[in-house]
Amino acid sequence: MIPLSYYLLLSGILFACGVLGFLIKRNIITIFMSIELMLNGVNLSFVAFAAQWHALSGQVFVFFVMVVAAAEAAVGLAIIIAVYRTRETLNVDRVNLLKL
Amino acid sequence: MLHLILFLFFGTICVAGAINLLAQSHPINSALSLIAVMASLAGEYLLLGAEFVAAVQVIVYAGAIMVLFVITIMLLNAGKEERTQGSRVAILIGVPGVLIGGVLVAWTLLHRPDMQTVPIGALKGDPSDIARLLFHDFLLPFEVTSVLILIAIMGAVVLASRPEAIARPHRSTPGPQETRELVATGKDHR
Amino acid sequence: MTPQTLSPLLCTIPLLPLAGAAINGFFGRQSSKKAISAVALAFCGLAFFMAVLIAANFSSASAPYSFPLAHWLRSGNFQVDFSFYLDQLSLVMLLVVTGVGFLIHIYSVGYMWDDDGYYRFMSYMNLFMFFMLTLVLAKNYLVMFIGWEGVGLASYLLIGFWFTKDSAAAAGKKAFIVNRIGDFGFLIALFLMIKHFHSLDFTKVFAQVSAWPTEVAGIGILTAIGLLLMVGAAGKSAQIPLYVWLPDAMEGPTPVSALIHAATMVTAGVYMVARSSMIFERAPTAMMVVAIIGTLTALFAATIGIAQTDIKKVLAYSTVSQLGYMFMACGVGAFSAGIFHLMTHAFFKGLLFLAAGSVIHGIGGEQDMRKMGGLRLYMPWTFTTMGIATLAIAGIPPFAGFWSKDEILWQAFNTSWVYWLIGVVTAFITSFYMFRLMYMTFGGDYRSPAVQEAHGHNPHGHDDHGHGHGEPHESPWVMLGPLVILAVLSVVGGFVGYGNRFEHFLAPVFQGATEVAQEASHETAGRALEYLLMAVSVSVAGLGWLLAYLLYSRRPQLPARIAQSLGGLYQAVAHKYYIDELYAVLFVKPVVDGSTTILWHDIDQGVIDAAVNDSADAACHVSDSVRHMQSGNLRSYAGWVAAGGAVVIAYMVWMGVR
Amino acid sequence: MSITTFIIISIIKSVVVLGVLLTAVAYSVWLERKVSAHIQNRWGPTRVGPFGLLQPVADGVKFILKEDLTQPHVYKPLYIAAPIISLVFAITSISVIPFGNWVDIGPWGTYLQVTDVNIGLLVVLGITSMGVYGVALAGWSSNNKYSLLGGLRASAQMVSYEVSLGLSLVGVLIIAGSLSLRDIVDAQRHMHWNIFLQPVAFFIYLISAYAETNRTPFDLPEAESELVAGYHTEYSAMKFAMFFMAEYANMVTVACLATLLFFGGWLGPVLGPPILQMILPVLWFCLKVFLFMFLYVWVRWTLPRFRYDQLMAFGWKVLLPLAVANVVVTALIVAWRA
Repeated sequence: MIPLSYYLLLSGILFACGVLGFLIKRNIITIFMSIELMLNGVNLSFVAFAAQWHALSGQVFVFFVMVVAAAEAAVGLAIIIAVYRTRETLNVDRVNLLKL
Repeated sequence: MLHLILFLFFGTICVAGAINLLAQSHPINSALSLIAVMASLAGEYLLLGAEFVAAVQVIVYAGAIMVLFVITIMLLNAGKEERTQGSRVAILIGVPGVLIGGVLVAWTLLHRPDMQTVPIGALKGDPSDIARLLFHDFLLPFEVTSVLILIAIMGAVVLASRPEAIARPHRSTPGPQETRELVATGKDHR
Repeated sequence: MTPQTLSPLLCTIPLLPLAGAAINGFFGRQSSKKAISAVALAFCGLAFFMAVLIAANFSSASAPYSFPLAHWLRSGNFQVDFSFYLDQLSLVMLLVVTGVGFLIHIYSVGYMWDDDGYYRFMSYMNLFMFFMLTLVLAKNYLVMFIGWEGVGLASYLLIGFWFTKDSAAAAGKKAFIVNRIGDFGFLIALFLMIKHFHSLDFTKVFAQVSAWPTEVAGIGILTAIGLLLMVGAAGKSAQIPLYVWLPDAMEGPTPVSALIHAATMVTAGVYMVARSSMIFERAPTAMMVVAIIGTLTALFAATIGIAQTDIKKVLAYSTVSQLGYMFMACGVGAFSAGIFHLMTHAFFKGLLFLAAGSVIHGIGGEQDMRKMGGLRLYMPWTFTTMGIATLAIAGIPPFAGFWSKDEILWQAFNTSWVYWLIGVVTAFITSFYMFRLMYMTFGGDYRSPAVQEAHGHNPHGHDDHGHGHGEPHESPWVMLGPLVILAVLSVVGGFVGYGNRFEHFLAPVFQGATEVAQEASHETAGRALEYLLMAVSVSVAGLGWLLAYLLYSRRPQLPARIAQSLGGLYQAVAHKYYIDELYAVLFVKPVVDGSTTILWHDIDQGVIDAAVNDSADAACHVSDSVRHMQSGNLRSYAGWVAAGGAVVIAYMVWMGVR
Repeated sequence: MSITTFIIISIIKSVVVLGVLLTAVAYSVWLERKVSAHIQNRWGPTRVGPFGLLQPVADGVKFILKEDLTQPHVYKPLYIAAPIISLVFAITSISVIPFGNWVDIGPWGTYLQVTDVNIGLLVVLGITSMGVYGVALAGWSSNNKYSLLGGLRASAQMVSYEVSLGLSLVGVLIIAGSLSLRDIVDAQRHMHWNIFLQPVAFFIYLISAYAETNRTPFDLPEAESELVAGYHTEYSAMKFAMFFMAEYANMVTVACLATLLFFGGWLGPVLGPPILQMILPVLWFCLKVFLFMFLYVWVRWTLPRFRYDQLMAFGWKVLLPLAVANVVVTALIVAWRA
């Protein structure tokens, strides 16, 4: 018997780590991975809340999140490959042609 | 007690993996640590009773998505990331923002009086029940998501396969000569 | 044939010329000139034929036809239908418009043949016919207003027909703008009617009006309506103070001047006033204003006509003054007389213009009478027909003008001898300048420089339609035919008014009105007085002729000396009393300056544009400062997002705590 | 039973199963060598022990004693981790495989199964899918073109065929109505083996399984003729042994799975005294697994190797649609029955 808030705390930590990764990592693939990390954190909170409210829909949402994550991974990695072809770099700081 | 121990075990792996993801400079290490995070998250799910979710987490996330990542890293032969100072904003505004937000959330979570406690295997996510939910109550979202997947597949194919890839072989994804190139340039990925 | 079978013709009559206009306008460019003229003439003539058909079985006794074509406006109990209406008055107008119009169409075939815009011209003419017929056959004021505006449009198009000429374009604009002023009054009159009668239908309005008492005090709705209508009429029929556009309108081709600016359109005002006789009869003040304006215009324009040297200008001013006559008639309640004069005037003035056109055509586009002379030898037919017309307009019996003008003068005398006096003086001046025109044009011998320079091409011609030539020549028969027909009409046309037959024919239309005026007229003064006045006017006309003969046939050098002796006065007359300049100073300049300085520079540039530009600049500056956030650096964006998320979380936590 | 006994029994079971498994692995190598030798009309190992039965021991000794080369240009952490990963996952997947029915050992009774998870099938799939990393990382960290190509091929091939493998099992699951391997086996009583109910699914499974385990005709990751030895080109000694064992362990697992899912697991004629009744199911099970192992070898030395594009095209354009169709048909039939 442990308080649910622990799980939520864990998911929060994971999410924060994901955001931090997004902020401090330069490699676009790593950044992408930190997005996945955030998604996982959210999934954990989903499951935890499902346990709190005894509603399975929380776990069902996890599946949807996973599906979206898979789709996103496919498209995102394809984009990364395309970007690498044109820019020949994976460093997001070098992929900023919008800049003045 | 056992619950707390297991939770802490998996949780530690999770956090360690997450931090390692940030700490590692080589994407492949980040990827592996992320796999570790996901696997241990599956353990957390099991603790919460969502065994089906746990299994799918391992199969889909660890087994499929992360494989995609690893393959991509191998293909693009991503080396150590260079420490460019691209964005002051991210460091000066973003990081503090994240920390503040995290601290606030943690504070709220820990100071909620009505936060209930859960036993081990709190809510048993039996596959049949989940399937019933998925194919009755959430049928429409399910179908929509399938369409989303389809679109994603097409988008990925269109994006990743380019006609001029033949014209510039060293930029194209598949093909033996390309891989040779990859490995030739792949002398220094540490 | 019964009204049921005939009344449908009412809508076909206007629509036929419209069809012709459409066909010529859309397909004329490709088709041959023969086809164009065939179409134009066919549709116009068909309309005329139908008009005759209707007239054949329409007596003074027969009830008005009316044919509702379609519903138009409906709001509450107020309703306007697109319907046509024919009574004796509109029948007369119908015949005049279609008849004279048809003749002038034939004439223009010959006159405009060599012009490049031939199909355009014919299409415009047909269009004008359509609108004019709509105006004439309207059953309510709104449909009438459509025709009213339409003829304005057609006249604008035709005055500016040679739009490459600045003067023509300017004249077209002037006509349009001046007409706007009049239309403005007309519109307000319509609004007043809607307000007070809740209808624009002639019969309904007049039915209500007949119940109203006569506004003796001179102040009231009917007076207001009447005056406003008169403003409109003054604009369309070139009365003081809005007559200025008509002389300039002579920039258009001569058939246009004949059809629009002499025979038909300019008389629309008279027709409208006559149509509204019911209203005017119950607004004596409005009547008086109409009479005074008409009288003054008649005299004023006639005096200007004396000193003009451009043949068409002379005719234009005489038109103005003749219209003045008609308004005088309406003003003294002799509506039938006014309409009568309208008809005869259509005949002889149309004839005059056509003949003048024939002259201009014959000597290669020259319009200055001082360069003419002796043309009777070159173009005898034109000379005779024009002479007949001159006699008619001068009021020499038994020609048409005599009957109508005399009728008007007699009615005017019955109302007040002042009108009669001025009328007679005008008659004298009229005959003088008309015969002056005749002598300068046809008398003496040919004075054109074109002959001296041995048949050289004549460059400066107003109607430069293809060929200028030195040797004057008679016009082709396609032009002379209408001249002859109109000449015959101007001879015999007056006899329809013999013994007030014309008046009785129109009686059913004006009975509501005339009953007020008539009880004064015939009984008070006997026949003797009438004959006396008749003799006076005839003798005055004769005097005018004599004077003109003396000055311009016997002693051609005399006028110049007289002009010098008169000096300033002559100059004033020659320059049309500087009216145009006066208007330019009084109205045009203030408007132009005001709109330039205030509206344009101050308001438009200073306020509106400034607002737009300043806001644009502000946006530009703001975004220029904000733009740097859009560094294109993914991580920076992420940083902003994270910060925003932190703010949101903080807010929510705070709300939760509170 | 108390937590301690639970733990004890679990440990015992694990150790036993591990031992059995490793022995099986070792002797499947021996089996392969023998069979292939006879297929090629040779004798195969004969020297060490009778019929060369001790050959695996000799091999093990050799592997252990050999020098463990580590090329300087490899990426060490992963180079070392890769074989461990693949072996660990290969062995772990056996943990949920039931070998037999309930047995009573003195006071205690237990299932012949390390742990009975009610989503056992998914667990197996998940663990095998994790096995990809070993191969991929090995190929990448060796920093050698052959290894890289081998790793790429292996991972791509395994990921692709995993899809049709999983889909082929869905039909079985629909019929059994459970994810627990034990229930699935129980659902096949009275000779209602899924091989009869789901022949298509079985063949899809078989083919995909061969591809999953990188066995001929799908052994492109280690296509000697083109890639030397594929992802384990740079490996030697114990590391190589790990890959080797992992491969055979996977084969065993897949064979067990096939037995459980399609051939009624331990089901078979059971008779005789209680002891025999306890032994027989295990015997049946082992027999069936042995058949599958034999089939593996047989196929390996019979069929030629595919070309890579053929492999991919076959997987995506033939097997996958077939599996989906099978799922749909099965679902329709079951729904129609109900």
